[in-house]
Amino acid sequence: MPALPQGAPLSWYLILSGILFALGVAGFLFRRNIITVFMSIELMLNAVNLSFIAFSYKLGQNDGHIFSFFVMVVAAAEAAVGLAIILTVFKNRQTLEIDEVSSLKN
Amino acid sequence: MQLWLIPIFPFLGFLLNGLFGRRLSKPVVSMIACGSVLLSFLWVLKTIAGLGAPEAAYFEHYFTWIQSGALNISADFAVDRLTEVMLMVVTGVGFLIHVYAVGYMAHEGGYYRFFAYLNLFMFFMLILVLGANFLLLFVGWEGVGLCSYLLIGFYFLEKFATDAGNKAFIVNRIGDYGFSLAVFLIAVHFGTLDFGKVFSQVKGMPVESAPGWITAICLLLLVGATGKSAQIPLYVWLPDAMAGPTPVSALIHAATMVTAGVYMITRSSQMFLHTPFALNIVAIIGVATAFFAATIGLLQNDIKKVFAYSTVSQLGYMFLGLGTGAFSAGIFHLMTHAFFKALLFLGAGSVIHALSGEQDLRNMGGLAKKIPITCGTLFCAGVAIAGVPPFSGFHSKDAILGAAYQYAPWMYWVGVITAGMTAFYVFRALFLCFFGEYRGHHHPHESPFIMWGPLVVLAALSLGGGYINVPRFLEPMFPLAAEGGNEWTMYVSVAFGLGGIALAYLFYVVAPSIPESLASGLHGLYTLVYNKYFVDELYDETVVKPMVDGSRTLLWRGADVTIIDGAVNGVGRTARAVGGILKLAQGGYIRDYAAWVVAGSIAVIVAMALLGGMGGAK
Amino acid sequence: MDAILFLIFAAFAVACAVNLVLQKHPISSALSLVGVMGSLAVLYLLLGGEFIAMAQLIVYAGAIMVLFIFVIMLLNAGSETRAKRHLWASYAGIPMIAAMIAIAAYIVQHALPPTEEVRFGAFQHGNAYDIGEKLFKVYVLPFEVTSILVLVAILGAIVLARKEVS
Amino acid sequence: MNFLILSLIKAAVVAFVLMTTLAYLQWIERKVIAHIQLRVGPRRVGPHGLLQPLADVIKLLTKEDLLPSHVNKVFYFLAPFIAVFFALIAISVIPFGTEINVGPIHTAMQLTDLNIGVLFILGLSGMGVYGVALAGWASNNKYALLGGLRSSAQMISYELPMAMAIAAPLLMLNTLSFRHLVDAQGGYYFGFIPRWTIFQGPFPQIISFLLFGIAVFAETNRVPFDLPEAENELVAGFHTEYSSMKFASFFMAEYANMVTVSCVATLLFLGGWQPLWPAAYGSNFVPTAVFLFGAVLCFYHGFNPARSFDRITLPVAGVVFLGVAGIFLVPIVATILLPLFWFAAKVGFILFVYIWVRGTLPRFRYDQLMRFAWTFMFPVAIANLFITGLAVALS
Repeated sequence: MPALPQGAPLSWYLILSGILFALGVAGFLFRRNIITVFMSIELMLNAVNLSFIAFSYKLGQNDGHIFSFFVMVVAAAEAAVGLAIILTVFKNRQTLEIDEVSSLKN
Repeated sequence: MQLWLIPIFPFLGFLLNGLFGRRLSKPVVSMIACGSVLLSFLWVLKTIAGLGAPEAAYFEHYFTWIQSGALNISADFAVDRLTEVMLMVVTGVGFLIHVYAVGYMAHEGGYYRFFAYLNLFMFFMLILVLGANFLLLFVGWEGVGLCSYLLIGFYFLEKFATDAGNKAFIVNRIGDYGFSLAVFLIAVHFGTLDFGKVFSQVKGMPVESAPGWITAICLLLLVGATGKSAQIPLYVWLPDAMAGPTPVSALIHAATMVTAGVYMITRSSQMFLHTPFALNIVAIIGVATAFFAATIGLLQNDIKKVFAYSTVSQLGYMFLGLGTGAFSAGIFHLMTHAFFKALLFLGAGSVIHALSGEQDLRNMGGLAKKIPITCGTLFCAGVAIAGVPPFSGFHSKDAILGAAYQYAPWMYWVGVITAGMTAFYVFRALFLCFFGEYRGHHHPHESPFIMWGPLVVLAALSLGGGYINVPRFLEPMFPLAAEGGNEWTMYVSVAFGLGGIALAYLFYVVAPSIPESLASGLHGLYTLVYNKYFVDELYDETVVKPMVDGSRTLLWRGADVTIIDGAVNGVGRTARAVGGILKLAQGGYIRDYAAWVVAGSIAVIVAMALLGGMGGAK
Repeated sequence: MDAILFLIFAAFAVACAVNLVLQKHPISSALSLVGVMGSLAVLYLLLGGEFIAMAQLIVYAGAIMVLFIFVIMLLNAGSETRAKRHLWASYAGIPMIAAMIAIAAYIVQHALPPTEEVRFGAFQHGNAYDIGEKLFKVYVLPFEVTSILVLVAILGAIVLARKEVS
Repeated sequence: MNFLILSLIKAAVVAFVLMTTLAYLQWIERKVIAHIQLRVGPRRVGPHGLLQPLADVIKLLTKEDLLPSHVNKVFYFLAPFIAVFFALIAISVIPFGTEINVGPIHTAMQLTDLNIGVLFILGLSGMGVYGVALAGWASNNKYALLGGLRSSAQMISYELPMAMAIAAPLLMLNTLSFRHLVDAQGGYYFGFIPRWTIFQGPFPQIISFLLFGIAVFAETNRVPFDLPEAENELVAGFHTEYSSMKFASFFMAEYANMVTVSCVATLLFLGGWQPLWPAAYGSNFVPTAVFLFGAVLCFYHGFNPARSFDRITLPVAGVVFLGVAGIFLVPIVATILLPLFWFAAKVGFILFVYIWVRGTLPRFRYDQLMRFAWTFMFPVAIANLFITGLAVALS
């Protein structure tokens, strides 16, 4: 086994972010509870933020931090609206099953 | 130094009056409007006191506005000597006119709307003056255009007002189009829009081998300037602009906005100095406009029209000054003109106010005794504009004419004749208005103090303003031309001025019969000039009608109906057809859609990887 | 040292994320998401983004996730039932995700070979001062726009969630 | 290694002191409330009930730890830990005094000086919600659930004004490290008005101090904002189902939060360990004077005692006080102890106000609470922040 490097290579961070993103996608695909699906989206956003930060470390400038900051703000807004929508859906259909909410069909 | 405070005060005034004005009482509205302008005037004073007479431009950076590739435009303000002069004129005269307007508009509807627009105008004008790059200048430029449109059409119930507004707006569009092209060219060739950077680059170039595109830029800038400053061929909107309330005519269409073109050309003097050709064009346009407009002004019967054409002609003088390389003289005349022309308009407004709306000179006369203060102040303005020494107009006009003589004697002579005509028509108007018998049927009454107060201040300024030696003040930026020691040019121009006054006195006070006989004698010429050389009709025939017809037949029936509508409908049909097929893929299950998205994104990633998106970070 | 820290928290993050996907009950998922966010905050610190790490804690973990948990508790959402129908997503999902991770990993490895190591403190522009400089000098316009967006979002949320007054 | 050992020692000291403080804070609270309500309070265990906290601890440890059958086990166990964890970890960035030299070692009276300490505290206070919310949810009991809901809603709502109230002084002192915050508040106007944030120009932060005070009352679920545990509506709120040590840990978390926010308030607004007036006017002798007074008091009551054992206990206490008073006169030790004294004094004052308010004010109704947060505190906080920013920008 090779000696552990002093600091983790940058690529590890990016791969980690990729894995997290993929897991978020998985959550979106396999979970049927709207709230969980929504949380998977948040997970994806987090993964993207991680890659932003990692890249801004590589480029040595903090624009990436600004971007992820904006992502956070937008995520907050999105959470507010999304949860409000979920509340309304629940009020009208008494269910959080995402498959039940399929009246778009045809 | 907090330069941003200067424009922000009027803007706050605009917001307050514009949003809540309807609920506020008139005193509060006028308090807000005048107070905001006064505040920015005081802040200007503080700024200038702090800066003194800066050798280099004092610069303030606020934030990056546009950043695309190499082009980086930021919101910066800068103050140098030129800006200081402009700031003083704009805020100072602007404040006086605001105060005057409180009295003038007292009985008008839409009181708060008027003052909101006026404050907005001040805001944009200050942006225009303070902006440290061409884009900010352009923002102010368009903003003042907008306000001018709004204020010309202030009485939007009358058709002529709205028409005049549209005319001003459309004619200005032509000029602004040229200006924007110039800005694009500058951005392309210099890679920046900051005055400092651009002009330092230009300075680097040798004058004789300056590339052609500099000339192009200058000519396009000139197009913009002719539009905004009402020069040939785009002057036609200004006389109609008199449809707006008189304070507007004074503030926007005499003192400040119309001089924006002069300011802009002066600002980019570095560039113009590199193209003698463009400079020559400026001079020619200037002198031509001055003469041409003056001739029209001779025969107008609407007091405001007279002063409007006089404004055009005086702006022509300024352009003549710029064109002959005497930029400081041009700015000097800009300032003095701001004083006496604002005074003329406000005085005219006071007369109209006194006659409750009468504007026709033929229905005036003998008002000297009825409204003495207005009369006195107006005559101060008259002697100032006629170039009678030692009043303000004399100094600035003399500076310009002196430069003109060194540049090209014929321009000087035309200018001198124009000066004579100027004196003539101004005093014609004054004599018709104040001397002889009262021909109207209203009951004239002197205006309230709040109106004649500003008049008196302006009168003092237009009498003594000539001793503010602007050219000396601006010398570090625009070195004075060598003092060509020929005093006779001065004497000649003065002689012409006095001659014009005397002639007017002879025609309209001593022997009023002469004008009629002359008119009947030179009937053709008279009608030609009286109808402003039929320029409007000419433009209608050559430009407007073809455009309207063309767009109606070709664009509407031809292009719009067949091509565009056809395309739209076709797209719609196709979309429905395709959608019919795609509908089958719509299960209505969000997770399915998500899966599709994932598949697509994977495909995209792979494609990018194969197309060599890899290893980019090496 | 840095590498060990990274490994610990990366492992924790991945574990939490997996848990998020596997848990049947939303509140468990929510808490595991909080775990992910916390460990990500630590990773941000390692990358020198101290301000953003704290923002992550305050905004994400402290506000957004609390909102989630609040809603879950409010709706008293139970755990999921067995799926009635199986969409093709459930079958195609696994391979697609595997492919995604594989491609991402491959490209990253190819693009940046693991030569340079991330050292704590090597990146110095992550403190509040520098972020503020950037945010209010360069990105001031986006910042304002975002604030407007948030305002709109608040209004929308209120309109959506308020009781129907009839 | 040296660093590691040092940190361990410091951590041990801080933990010990904190725990004792928490235990005795509760004793003090009971005493003060009792006197406000004209009672005597605990006095059976030890002189003046001084050993009461110990007894309580033993009681809580030895009680049976009930585990209701219907709870969600994992979260039921997790919740108290989360609560205590985030409550205790916050203390690690709080500085108690200046840098000191103990023999060769030069160190700060602080576990660690983050340059974003304030943000750290904010983040933790945000995380504190989870303990309560989870406890409420996991107990699977409608009272507990309501309590949890209330507390999470209330904490989210009051975090905003709190954050803004914190932001205002930061604008003026323009740092995020507590140590620099305190340093920035050193010095005096006209030689005697301390330059604390609540007095400091350009815009004294009294408003934000009050806002912060109110907000933290809600953040720590204290009266008058203690709706999550409003016993007359919700039995005991989110910790209805908890007993013995788990219950105790919630209790501990609440008091730890109180201490933390009091420290934060002191550091942000009251100038940390900066004395109330300059040493030139003899502020260094205040602690000596205070303890001397205490000693005199003890001796007086000792020589004409109210109860039999006072004859022994009080003089002993008096001697102790005398000793402490003496210690404050030893120059080397004094340099270390003086800042501590001032810090402790201010924190103690704020804690006393806490208890005082609890003894005085009634509880809000829930809608009142929310309306207060959103329609009063929030706008005021924004306005205050705006004015401060303007003042700072223009000065």
